[in-house]
Amino acid sequence: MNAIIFSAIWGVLMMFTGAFVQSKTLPKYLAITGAALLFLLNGIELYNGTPIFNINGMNMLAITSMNLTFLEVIFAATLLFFMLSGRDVERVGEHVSEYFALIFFVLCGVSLSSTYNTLLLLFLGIEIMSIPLYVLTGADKRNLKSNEASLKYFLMGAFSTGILLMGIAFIYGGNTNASFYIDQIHLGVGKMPVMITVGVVLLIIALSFKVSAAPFHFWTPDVYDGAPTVFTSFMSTIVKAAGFFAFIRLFKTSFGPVQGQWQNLIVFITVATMLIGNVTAVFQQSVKRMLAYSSIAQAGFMLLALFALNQTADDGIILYSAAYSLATIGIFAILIKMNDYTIEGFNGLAKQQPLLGLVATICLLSLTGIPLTAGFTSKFFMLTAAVENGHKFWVVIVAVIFAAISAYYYFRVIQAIYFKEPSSAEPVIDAERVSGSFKILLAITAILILILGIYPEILIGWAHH
Amino acid sequence: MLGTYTTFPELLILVPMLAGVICFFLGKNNAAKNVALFASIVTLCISLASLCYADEKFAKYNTVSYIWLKYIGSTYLVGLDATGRMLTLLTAIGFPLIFVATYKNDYKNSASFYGLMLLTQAGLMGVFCAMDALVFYFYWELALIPVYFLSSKWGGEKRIQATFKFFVYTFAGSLLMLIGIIYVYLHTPGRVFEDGTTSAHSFSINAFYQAKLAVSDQAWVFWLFFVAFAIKMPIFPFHTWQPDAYDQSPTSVTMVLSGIMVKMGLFGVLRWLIPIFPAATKEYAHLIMILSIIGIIYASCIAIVQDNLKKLVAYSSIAHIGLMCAAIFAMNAISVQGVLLQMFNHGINIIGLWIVVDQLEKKTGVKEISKLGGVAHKAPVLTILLVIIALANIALPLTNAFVGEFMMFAGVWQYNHWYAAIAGISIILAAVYTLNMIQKVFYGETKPLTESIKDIALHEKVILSVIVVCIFMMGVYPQPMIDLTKHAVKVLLTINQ
Amino acid sequence: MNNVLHIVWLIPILPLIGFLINGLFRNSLSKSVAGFVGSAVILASFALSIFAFLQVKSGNTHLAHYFNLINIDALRIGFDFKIDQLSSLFLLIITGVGFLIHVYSTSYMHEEPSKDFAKYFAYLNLFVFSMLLLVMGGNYIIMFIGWEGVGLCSYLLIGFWFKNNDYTNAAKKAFIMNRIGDLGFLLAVFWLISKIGTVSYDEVFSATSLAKLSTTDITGITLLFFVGATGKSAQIPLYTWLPDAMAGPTPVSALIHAATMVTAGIYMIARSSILYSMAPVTQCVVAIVGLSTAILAATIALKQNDIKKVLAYSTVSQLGYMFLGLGVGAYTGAVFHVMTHAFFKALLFLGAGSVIHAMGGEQDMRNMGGLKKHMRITHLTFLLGCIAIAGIPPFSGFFSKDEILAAAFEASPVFWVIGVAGAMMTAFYMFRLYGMTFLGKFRGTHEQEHHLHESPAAITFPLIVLAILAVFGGFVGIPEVFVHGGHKLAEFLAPVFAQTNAYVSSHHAHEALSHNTEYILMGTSVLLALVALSYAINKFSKYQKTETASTGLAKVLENKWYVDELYDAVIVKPLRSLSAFFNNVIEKKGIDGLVNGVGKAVNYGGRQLRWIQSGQVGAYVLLMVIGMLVLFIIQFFVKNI
Amino acid sequence: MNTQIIFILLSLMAIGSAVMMLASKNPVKSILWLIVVFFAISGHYILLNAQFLAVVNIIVYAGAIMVLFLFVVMLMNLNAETEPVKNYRLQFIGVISGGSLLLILLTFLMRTPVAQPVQMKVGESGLIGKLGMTLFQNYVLPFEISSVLFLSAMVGAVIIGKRN
Amino acid sequence: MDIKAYIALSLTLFTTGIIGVLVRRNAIIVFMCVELMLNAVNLLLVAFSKMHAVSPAAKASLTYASDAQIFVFFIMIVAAAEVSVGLAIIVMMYRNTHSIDVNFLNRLKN
Repeated sequence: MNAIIFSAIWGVLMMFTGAFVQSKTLPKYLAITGAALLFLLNGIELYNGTPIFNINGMNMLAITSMNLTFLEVIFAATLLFFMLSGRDVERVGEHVSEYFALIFFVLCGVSLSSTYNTLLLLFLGIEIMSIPLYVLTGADKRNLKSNEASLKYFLMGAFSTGILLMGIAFIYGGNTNASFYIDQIHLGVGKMPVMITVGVVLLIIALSFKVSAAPFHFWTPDVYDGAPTVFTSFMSTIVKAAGFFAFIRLFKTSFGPVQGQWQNLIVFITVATMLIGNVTAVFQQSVKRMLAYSSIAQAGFMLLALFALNQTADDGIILYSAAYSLATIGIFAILIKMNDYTIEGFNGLAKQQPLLGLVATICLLSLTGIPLTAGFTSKFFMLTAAVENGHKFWVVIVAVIFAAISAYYYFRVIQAIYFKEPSSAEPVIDAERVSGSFKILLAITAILILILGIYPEILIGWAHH
Repeated sequence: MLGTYTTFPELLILVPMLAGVICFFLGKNNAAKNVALFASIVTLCISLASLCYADEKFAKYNTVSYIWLKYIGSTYLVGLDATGRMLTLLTAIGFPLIFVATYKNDYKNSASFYGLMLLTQAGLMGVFCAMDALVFYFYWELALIPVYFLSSKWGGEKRIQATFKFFVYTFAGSLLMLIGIIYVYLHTPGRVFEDGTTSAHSFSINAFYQAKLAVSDQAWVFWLFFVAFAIKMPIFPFHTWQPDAYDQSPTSVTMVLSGIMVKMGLFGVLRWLIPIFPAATKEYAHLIMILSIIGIIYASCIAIVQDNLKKLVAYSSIAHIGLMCAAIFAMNAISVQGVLLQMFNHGINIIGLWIVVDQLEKKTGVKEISKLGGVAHKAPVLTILLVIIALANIALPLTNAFVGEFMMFAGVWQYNHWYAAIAGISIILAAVYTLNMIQKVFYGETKPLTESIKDIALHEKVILSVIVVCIFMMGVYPQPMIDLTKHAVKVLLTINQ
Repeated sequence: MNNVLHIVWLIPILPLIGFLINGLFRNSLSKSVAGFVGSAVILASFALSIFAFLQVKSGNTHLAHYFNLINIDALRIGFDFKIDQLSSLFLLIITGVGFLIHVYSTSYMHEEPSKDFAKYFAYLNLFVFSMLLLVMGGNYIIMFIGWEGVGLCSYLLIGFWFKNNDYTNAAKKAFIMNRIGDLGFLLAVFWLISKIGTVSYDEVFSATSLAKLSTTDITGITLLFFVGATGKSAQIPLYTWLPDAMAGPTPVSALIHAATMVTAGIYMIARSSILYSMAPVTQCVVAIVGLSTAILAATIALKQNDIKKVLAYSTVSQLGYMFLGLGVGAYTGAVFHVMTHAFFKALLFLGAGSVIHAMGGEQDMRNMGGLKKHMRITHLTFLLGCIAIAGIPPFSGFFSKDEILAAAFEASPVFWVIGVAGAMMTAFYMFRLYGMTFLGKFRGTHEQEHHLHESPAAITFPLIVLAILAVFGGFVGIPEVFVHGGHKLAEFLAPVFAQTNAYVSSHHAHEALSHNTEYILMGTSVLLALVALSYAINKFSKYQKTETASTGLAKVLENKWYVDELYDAVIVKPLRSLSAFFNNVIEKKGIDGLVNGVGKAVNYGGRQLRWIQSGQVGAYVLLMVIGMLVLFIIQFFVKNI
Repeated sequence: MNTQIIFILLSLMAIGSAVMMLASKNPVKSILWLIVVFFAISGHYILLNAQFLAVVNIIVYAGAIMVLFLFVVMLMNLNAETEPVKNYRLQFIGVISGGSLLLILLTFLMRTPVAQPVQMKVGESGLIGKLGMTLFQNYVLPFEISSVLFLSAMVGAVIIGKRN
Repeated sequence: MDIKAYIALSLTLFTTGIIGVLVRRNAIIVFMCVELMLNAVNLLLVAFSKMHAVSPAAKASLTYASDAQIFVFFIMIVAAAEVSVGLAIIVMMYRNTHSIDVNFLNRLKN
């Protein structure tokens, strides 16, 4: 709960900073402070078990160590994101502190959607996450691509909101407890009532949209591609992870007991997502767009948690969020500095910037799921969870086949970084854009990836706390 | 110190790993080279020392276990048993040989090169020592990644595609194995850790051996493991990555790949596959043997028409590995013992073969057999050593490979006469391609390319002579190696009863 | 001297030491030292062999176990030597003839550079080492080690002049054909191991082991062993390598391809005589193959013009006789023929070598003639060799060949008839050779004529020794009909074949040939040989070169029945095209195509799936709605994905 | 009986004007038709005795939101001609798939065997006092949280709307 | 009235909205169609609240049936916020391209 309040407060603070302070660099440091504060306060709550202000009226929030651990991961990622890419936020446009304010509002939404206990708060949380994102996507106002992405995102987001609400309505209608609390949904015995079934399908559709699962993923590549890269980084990691967490929490709490009745849909969505994400990513020339598709592909893997829906899956989704966020933020942080976003643009990176090349490689290896990186442990937990589920084993096989395919496009970048000569005379990265502290932070990112790859129980331990 | 602070398996893994990391930070060319050589020799000494502590009563020198991931029941459990000891020895011998043999090669950015090489060694050591499925999988991949970078960075013209093919092949295979590991894991009994925590299942090898898998489950989980191992070995029809990878990798990496890394697959079958899936092993032994035997003949035939020297060696290796695979699945005392022996011998021989091929390529700049000829006039020592190694490769008596192949064939014959008879044709085919190669490369009149070549230098002579001595020693008196691994065979066969 | 059997290991080790010295220091040794070392070690071995022979003769056989080659619970194979009558006899032949040929070589190879000279002696020593292992081994594995070892040395020596591609081709052919046989040998060993778990002679031939073998087993094992023998001893179908092997230096042909290595097959079957006796089917096969080889090779030899080729085919033919002997159960006779053949064939080869030496490398008999005047010792010894091989009493060849033919008659008169026909041809082509070479007028160039000379002592000495042996060697095996108890060799070898003979006599009623029959048989064969002989001398002492190409059967014979061409068409070419098919079609297009196809499919899929992402919101929403429809359909209509 | 007739009338009005909204080429007309829909829905609310929502619906949607739309449309000076050429095939597919979605949902939802009556015209739950109590007692948290939503919307509108 | 009638009505409106999104290319109209969808949901929620109001369990809680109507209230709040942002985006787009045709937007594809 600390997270909800303080992210809102900090958002307002940042908003006012924008109005009263002219400095362009101050907002960044303020934002870093804010993220650190959130990390700290949330950590305290996780450690002590009590918040500073109790706002949990009517028990509308579910404060568990797992939820807080997830938020802790989110805040850590945000902190890292601010530190790595804060300066690039400054370059997007002139409303720097407003951007940060919006990001804090998003974090408020994230906090809500990871601790909600009623469908109303889920809805509000998702909207609070989405609306600032529509804006951030269009933040680069003079860039037509950014405009376009923003409008597409907005229209389709609004559409999916309608579907989400329809789903909630049917759940409510079919729930003889007449409640929006997610733990009070009465499913009856045997087959679910038709209204709930319809509601469940609609919810799956709407939430799949939010986590960009096929066939509701269409907005993702365009929006991720069009949005200012620094916000893409934020959207594709932190926000997406939050979406997943919300998705899984809802279905585990409310519909877990009747998983058999909707698992087919998840199987379909999972497989389709993996297929489309991985296969389409293969042909991309732009690394940014490739990462957009890769985020779809990774979503497919995260969906396995929904497929499995057990304790291991819970651990897995936290790990996966951490691993995926770390790696993607790291690779985006480097991508932003690049002069050329195509794969050829990465040619010879290792030669000119060995550390950047190495970190990018570690991030990509982690995304591929190579052991010793966090990506592996998270994939491992997901697979274990899916096998443990005991049904439809073939999904797991499909998953690993696609994981192997994913190596194809991630390794194309690695090949460019290490094994190819620069394609043009000018440097791949302007040296002045790469500061010493940036390098140190990148190194820290890489080390974190490795630590999570070798000893993932740090995180899981918190969740089990 | 040993047993209290550290143990053999730990040392075997840590020494190359640390040295590898150190290498990355060494700028100067020769520094990294020398550190790598020194570290590999130290490792060899440790490995040799561990031979003296093979007895049961030295258990504490040979196993180590730390709690690692207690929620899921994985322990960092590494240990040396008979098979592991033999293969770590091979690894420990192989690397210094390779380093010395390629000592004159100057690699661009050699610090990274040697660092990666040592990491590969650490990975290989880990694979051979791992006693926990998850640890095994970690090292399995750890051995792969550095090789990928080594080959892609320092390889031939088409290195990127070739290595990537290799990588994706093995990566896909190992992912399937990962699922298999998970599946078996979920059927293992739970365990209690020293600090009182419990986990529902366990990754330790004993737990895996105890996992009670229904026969119907074994029938398909078996294949998940097998595909991974089959790709690594590789056996027909999973082999197509290999000739390209061998051809395109820098020679020292090819030596690692063909001499040591392919043993990972065989080792995996022996250590993990067969004991965990005894029923499936029995059921599919025929099928796998048939595959292997097709592979033997097939690869031998291709080797006959191969013009690329490196690919020829690659195909010959496929044929030999196929035989080993078939022999494992014959599952009798003679064949398995033969495999264990041959794993070591094949490693030594093929490293020797690559050294010669590398010399030829370096001296002439080509690897097409048809462009060479008459080398024997110009480089008699090279020729003699090559002929010896090549003949060892085709298992001439009194060379090391003979004993192994003899036992393997004898074992396969016990399993099925026809399999052995058909596989035996490879003995003839092997002679055909080997002698063809010798004839075309070394005999006849010299050609423009071979006109001005010189004989090999002293250190190469020494290295090759060491290999040749090994070949004869192991060929005339293989009993020590048999004694080393005898116990492992018994254990394996009892588990599989 | 009882200890000599305890140091028998020295017999093979000495040549090995010679090999190592000559091999390792070939760059620094002078020719005389190399030649001396090479010959001396063999001489020492020979001396030891004599002692060993004497020991054995006095009844001390010896089984030495040195260490275990393989020792696991399921299988124990020791590094064992077995010195008994059979092996000690072979020891004598190998080291004895071997020594003579070494001496001969010191002169014959003198023109080689000293490095190659030393290499040559190294190879030769290595060969003797391998051959000794072969015969001394106490089990089939040690025999096999030697078996492959001699194959290797033969390969190395045939291809000694490796610049010439034809030579190396011949070497390769020899090795590969041997390997085919070796496979048979190995399979037989595997069969033995799988049935009785041992390979040592004593254990295999023990009654308990033999009881474990069914008739099928024995037939199978013996047939496979025989396949091995056909490879090594150049029998149909694996004989074609031997004539080609004449590419090697002539002393090599004498030692390896006439006297010793090629008789390994006979040794092996004699060693396993009990198994063969228990397998009548195999015996029949052996006899027929042997006889056919004898005839086939003899017919080819009729029309060859290369002096060494004639001798080579004659070797094949004689080996055929030996197999005939083995096939009809005359093991002693076969071994006897091995011995006498070693003498006269080595003599003939060395003689031929002397001729070639004198002719400056010329091997074509059409360019020779009239050498009688120039090379007296060579001529005389050669003539003796010819008579011996033709089977004219009382030369050695007569006794051994006659013993085989007699046994063949016992088995079937048809065998005898064909055998005698072969013997006739033998007499004919040998004297054709003799006539063309030594009689008549010299047909070579002037330079050659000028160059003609008798060879030095190092060459003539072995010739003389061998000639003596060729003439008198037969007297160790005088048949019963002439002298009662005259067959000393049979007596000596009796312990080796005791078990076999006991088995045979207990299973087949055995009726000895009457003396009269035997006389008639002998007389007939000798008479026919004489006829052929005199016809040949008559015809070829006045031989003139003609340019007309031969036709009909003669052409077929000149081309060796086109067997090489047949093999080429039936085996070599199909194998190559099969390999090419594997390489180009299955590997590249099939498997690799499939693998790359997966990659391409993914790539193609990526390219196509991209188009779904049309960039238009309307299309996206439409697809989403369709997706919703699909989900509802799955939910309501599909039970289980 | 009365209730049913009113229900049917209101429903027809709602659906009819919704379709008209779709069909109108002129955006201004579409907006007007949409306002009619909102009025019809408010009518439904009244029928259901949800008076508060009925009023809010008119004020917020018809009053505020639609006027905003209208402003924008007028600002852009859009008229019928600005609608580009239609792709009939795509539209057809759209209508078909939307229709099938409706069909499939209705088929299954109408299968419920038991009739579940809806309380018409009576009941306190929709009255403003009741709702006010609920909102400020039980729903304080979401109410406060929604301020964040508005804040972010405001900030967003500022960022996007402000000319550089 | 039976709840089925409301479901049918609401779904029809909802689907009309969807079809509108599918067939219209004017961004503003598309957005309006989304609003229509939201209204359909609102109507359904109110109907459900009144349905639950008569169920036996309703008497247990005072706020029982009000929940859904509060939800509708929040939906309106969100809709208002969305509209403000949405229209701002559309206007921005129009300022840059002088078009509000959604299919005109295809710089980002594949």
